[in-house]
Amino acid sequence: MVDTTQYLVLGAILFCLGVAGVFIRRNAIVIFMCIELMLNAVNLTFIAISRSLGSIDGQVFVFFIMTVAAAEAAVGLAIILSLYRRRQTINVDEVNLLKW
Amino acid sequence: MGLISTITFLPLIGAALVAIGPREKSTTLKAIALAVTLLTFFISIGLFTGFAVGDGDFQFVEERPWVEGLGIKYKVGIDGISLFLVLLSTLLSVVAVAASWADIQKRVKEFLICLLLLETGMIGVFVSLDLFLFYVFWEVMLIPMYLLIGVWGNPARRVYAAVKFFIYTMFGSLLMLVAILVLYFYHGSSTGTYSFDLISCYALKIPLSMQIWLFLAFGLAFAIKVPMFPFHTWLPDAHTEAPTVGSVLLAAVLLKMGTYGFLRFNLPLFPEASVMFVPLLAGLALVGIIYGALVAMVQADVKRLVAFSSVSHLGFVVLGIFALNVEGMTGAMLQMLNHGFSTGALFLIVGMLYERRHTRLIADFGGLSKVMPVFATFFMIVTLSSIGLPGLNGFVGEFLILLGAFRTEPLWAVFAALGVILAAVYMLWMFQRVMFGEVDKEENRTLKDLSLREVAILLVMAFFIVQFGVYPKPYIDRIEPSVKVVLKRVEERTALKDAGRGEPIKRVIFTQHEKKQAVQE
Amino acid sequence: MINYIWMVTLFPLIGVVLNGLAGVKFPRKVTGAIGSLAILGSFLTACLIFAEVLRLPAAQRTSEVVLFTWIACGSLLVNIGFLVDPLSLVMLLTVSGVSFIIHIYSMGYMAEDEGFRRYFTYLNLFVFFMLILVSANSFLLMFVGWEGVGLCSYLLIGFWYQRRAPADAGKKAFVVNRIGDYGFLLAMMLIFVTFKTLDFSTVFAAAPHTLESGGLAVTLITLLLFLGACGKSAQIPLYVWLPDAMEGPTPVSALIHAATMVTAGVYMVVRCSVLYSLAPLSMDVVAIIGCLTAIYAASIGLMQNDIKRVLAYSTISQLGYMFLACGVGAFSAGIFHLVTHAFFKALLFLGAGSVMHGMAGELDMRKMGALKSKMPWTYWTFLIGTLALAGIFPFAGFFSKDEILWDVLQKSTVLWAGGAIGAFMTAFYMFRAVFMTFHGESRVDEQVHVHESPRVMLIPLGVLALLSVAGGFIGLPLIEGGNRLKEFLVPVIALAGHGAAAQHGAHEAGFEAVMMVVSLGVALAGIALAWLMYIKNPAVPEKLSERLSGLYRLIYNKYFVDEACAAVIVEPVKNGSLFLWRACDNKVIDGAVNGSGAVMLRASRILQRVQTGMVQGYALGFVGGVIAVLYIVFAM
Amino acid sequence: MEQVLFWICGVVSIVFAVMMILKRNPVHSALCLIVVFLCLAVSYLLLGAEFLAAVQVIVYAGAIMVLFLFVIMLLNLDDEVHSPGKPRMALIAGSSIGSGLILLFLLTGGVFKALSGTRGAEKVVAGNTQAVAELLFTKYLLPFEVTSILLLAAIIGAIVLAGKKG
Repeated sequence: MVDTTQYLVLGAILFCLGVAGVFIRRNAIVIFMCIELMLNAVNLTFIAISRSLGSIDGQVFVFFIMTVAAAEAAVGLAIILSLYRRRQTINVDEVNLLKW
Repeated sequence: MGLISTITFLPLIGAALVAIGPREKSTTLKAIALAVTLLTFFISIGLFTGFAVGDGDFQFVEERPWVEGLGIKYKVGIDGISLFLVLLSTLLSVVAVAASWADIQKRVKEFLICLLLLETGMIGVFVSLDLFLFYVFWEVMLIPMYLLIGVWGNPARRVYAAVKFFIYTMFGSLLMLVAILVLYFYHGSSTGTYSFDLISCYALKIPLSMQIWLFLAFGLAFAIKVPMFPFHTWLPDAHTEAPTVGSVLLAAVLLKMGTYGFLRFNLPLFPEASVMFVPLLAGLALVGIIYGALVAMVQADVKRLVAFSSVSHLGFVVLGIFALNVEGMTGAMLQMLNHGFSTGALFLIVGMLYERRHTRLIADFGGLSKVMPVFATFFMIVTLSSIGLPGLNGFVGEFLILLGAFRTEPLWAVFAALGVILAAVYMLWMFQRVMFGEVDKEENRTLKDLSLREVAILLVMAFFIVQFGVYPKPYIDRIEPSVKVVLKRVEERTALKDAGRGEPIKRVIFTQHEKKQAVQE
Repeated sequence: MINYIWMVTLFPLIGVVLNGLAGVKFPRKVTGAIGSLAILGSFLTACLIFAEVLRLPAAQRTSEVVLFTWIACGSLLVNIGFLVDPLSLVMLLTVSGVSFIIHIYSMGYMAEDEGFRRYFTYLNLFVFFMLILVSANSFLLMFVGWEGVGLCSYLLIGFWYQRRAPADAGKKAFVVNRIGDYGFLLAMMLIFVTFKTLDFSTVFAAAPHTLESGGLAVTLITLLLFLGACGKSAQIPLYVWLPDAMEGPTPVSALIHAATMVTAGVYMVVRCSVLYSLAPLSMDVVAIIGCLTAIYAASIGLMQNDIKRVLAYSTISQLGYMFLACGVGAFSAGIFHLVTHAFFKALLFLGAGSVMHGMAGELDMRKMGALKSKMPWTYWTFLIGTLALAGIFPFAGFFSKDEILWDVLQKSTVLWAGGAIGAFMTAFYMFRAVFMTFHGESRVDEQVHVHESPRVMLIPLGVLALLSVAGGFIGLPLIEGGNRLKEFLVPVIALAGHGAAAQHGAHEAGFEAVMMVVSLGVALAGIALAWLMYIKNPAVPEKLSERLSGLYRLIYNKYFVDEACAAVIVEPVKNGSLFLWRACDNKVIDGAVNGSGAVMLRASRILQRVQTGMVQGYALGFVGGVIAVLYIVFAM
Repeated sequence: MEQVLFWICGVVSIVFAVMMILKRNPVHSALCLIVVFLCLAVSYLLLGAEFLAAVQVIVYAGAIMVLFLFVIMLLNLDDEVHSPGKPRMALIAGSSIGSGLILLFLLTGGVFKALSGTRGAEKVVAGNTQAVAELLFTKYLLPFEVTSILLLAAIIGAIVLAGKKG
């Protein structure tokens, strides 16, 4: 029987990789993917703990997280699309209009 | 709806009327504004006639609960001190509307609304007997003045001046708000009921340490408004950049709120602290007198010169107040009114010059008294009144102040009287450079003399200037009882001896038998 | 009739109102008439009151007429009222009489001046204030007249305001007067603190037992009052404005700077004789300053070439004599000299005016000469005036000046010597002026068509000449009852009785007669010297001036007083206030205010740098925040 | 058996996650991410959440990643050139990740300590989907409805943002 800590560690590692990806990569879409990765890492921890607690609530939460992730992905990609259409680039560094 | 409430809120209704009125027909708007201010003035004369002369306490008091929960009441009333200030505000509002007839072209509607709001604010400050209500009106009065300077001022540095004026006053009044709240909570804790009512606050026994801080907080707000020496730099800017009407009202009424505040709040509420701070404030007043006069001497801009002269005149008023005797304080009250008329008239005159020549630099003028003789006579009368020539209004107030100051501390009077000489120097020097000498500049040759409207305005001011100088008795009889009430309240709890004579606090001078008395005390 | 005293002051006021407001359309004649009639009205009323007072016995001659309360505040009660007593009556008569004559004169003198209406309004206003000053019943009301008179002298000196010099002179006069009034103001406050009132009657009645004689209070009061008097009557420290005041029209100089306004200081000192006699120190100060001024002003007068400047300095010198008299306690002698001086000095000024009128505005004596034949009437009246001023026997000047010198001799021979030197110099420079203008060869350049003045100007000269001659007889020395003026003034001056040096013993009379001859001799010597230098051989003055060129230049430039006072007072005050404004107001206070604004700005600019625009930078912030929170929550 | 499967999925998902970050070409990153999602789906199965595993595969791997690929293709992005000027950022990122990892390890330890006492019996619940559905439509009915509105909003938002600009 695989105990929960291992799953938690796996989730943590994935989450940190997601965070690293967000910082390192320039491309907006890849950053977006890393965020999806982070979300999944969280799902993993949710399910691991829900199993260890023996209640289904965790899984329902994961379900909701997935819907949110889907919505977020849709809107995010739409934003990236319009960003590209306006600025012809999705390199995060060049999108710094809010700079002082 | 008592007499005072009608006077206070009539201009507000007037402002609403003007707001509804047609935007393009500016003359109808001005007519409405003039009608409203005239009506307010005539009603306020009712105050004067109905005033019981000998009684020093508050009259025409109206009290209605406003916010029971917090103990805030809508309480208004006047006594000898605020009676004439209310009359001054109503009268000068009429003069202001009349003077701005030709002067203001753009956004006339908003201008008139600001003016009427300002009038409500002014009267409200003088009549409110509830600390919270007082603070509300104090802030209400600030905004229209800011707009007057900021929008209709002359385009050069009006925004700077308006912002400076606003921040200066706001800074002071915030401290005052804190002090009001401290007073409120102390009132609550010591008497059980939480209330902002001024009269009940008078009865409070505040420990000296707290009194000092409260006195300083209130004092700072009023010192900025007066303006006293270190806090006066906003005045020249505000005056030079404000439109004529703006600086008339600013000089004639708004400056008096500071000195009125000292008389209404600082002295009665914190007597021990007041007595303690007398040397400091008298010192600042003296510095203000001499400094104001000296700096006025070297100004190249007429309005700035008059502004600094106001600093000097109001230094006299503060000196009068803090002489802490009947003559000094009555003289201070009179001088407030005199200053209102003489400096108000001076600004009107400078405004008329500005309307014709669009410049305020003394160097641009010269030999005007040949070109505009009627203007010259009015300008001469007003200059002499602001110098304090006996027979005109400046002298009575100034002499009483000097007398009061001399009784308390002879040295004060010696320095303050220097201000009288300096006043003559800078006013006459300015008068000579503007009016005398030959007409060397081409534009000065074709200036047209005063129009009928302008003559009417200046006639009103000149009438009061002369009337105050020749027969000030009706004013003194109404002011003195209230001043005595304030003085008695200060005397009860401080080392000062009997109220009437207001003997000098420290030492008695000169006469043998009075020396013997000093030894006994 | 006494309680119509306020009519005396009301007439000029009516004149002012009529001429000033309604007079715009009146022709010149009417304006002049209104002005003169107003003064005539007050003069006649004064005479009626004078006659009525004369009938009263000596004791009840002082009475007070109160109109209404002016200021009633705290323990200060001042009401508008008039004091009718011998002293104020003498002054009323002199002021209204002389000013009436001068009004007539100026109808001719100012005939073609375009400011005619304005001139008469100001003149009437001046007489109004002067009459208030003279007949006031309290110090404060006198102060009203005091400053009012200062105002009118400012207006009249600067009458021709187009030109820069009169405007400056007017301003200078007003400011210097204001400095004097500063002293008066402080004295009033001191009096009020001591006596709780400002009314003359109560103050003078209470003075002897309230103030200890010679004490600090009374000395200070009297010295401050004297400072006020110096300001008004142009004594040593504050005389600088009078010579410049000659910029005004000549009748103005005659009225204000000879007859009336400048004497206000003497009147005030005499009115407060009670206080002064309580303060011996102040009396000495008054005497010394009077004597010094007499000599100093006479010395400057020696070298002046402008006829009006000569008369101006002689006025200062004569005022010095009056103060000298008051200083030694001979108040009535001071008043007597004041009255006679009013007559002959007004005469001299009007004479100079008619010379100017005839010479088309020429004032410099070096461009005159031998006008005797062309302007006989002016010459003879001018000569009478000069004789009176120099103090030659039958004329008024002799009696009044001699009485002063005699009373001074009682007190101290040093002061008498000063007075005598002054008299010598007066005689010298007055006759120098007469010889240079009327005698010798004519230095008048051709195109100036010299003509005698019109009759309307000559009649006043005649009347004044008559007064200069007859004026002396109201104060005849030696003969019993001769000095009617002194008896008349006794009730007012008697209050200060024990101070005055009036012990006329029998054997004294002979000594006094000798002294009269001595002073006459001094005056004649002065005339002889002047005749020697300017008629016999005119070359002498040039030779003299080369040899003593240093002294000559010093005196000629009026001891450089004007330049000195400009450098010592005016410049430092101007630079000081410039510095005050620039450094203190702009830099310090405004600097602090704007500085706080700037600090706010700089602080916000630093914070701005956080907005880098890098999205990932913000993300980094988030993560950092999360880590910190987690750390705190769990690890702590 | 379960242990082995877990280790395989864990290693594969970490390797592919790292490859996703380091890959230049966004398409390759997307593919790596899909592999990671599949491994996760397997782990969900291991944890007994069959329904979620299925949903994971369908929603994430199927829909979202396809959407990503679609957008990448649409914008035909070239490889991301290693931007020269950003060594500083990489440095900060590296250090922060390091510290982040350490911290997280601490936290998971801490969290687990709090939870360790509650190891309930790991009963394999038959009919996982029924249980999830039953819970979903009773206790969590309101969040369920809210998410439907959320999705609606997302759809409209996407259309508006990415719609044909006029």
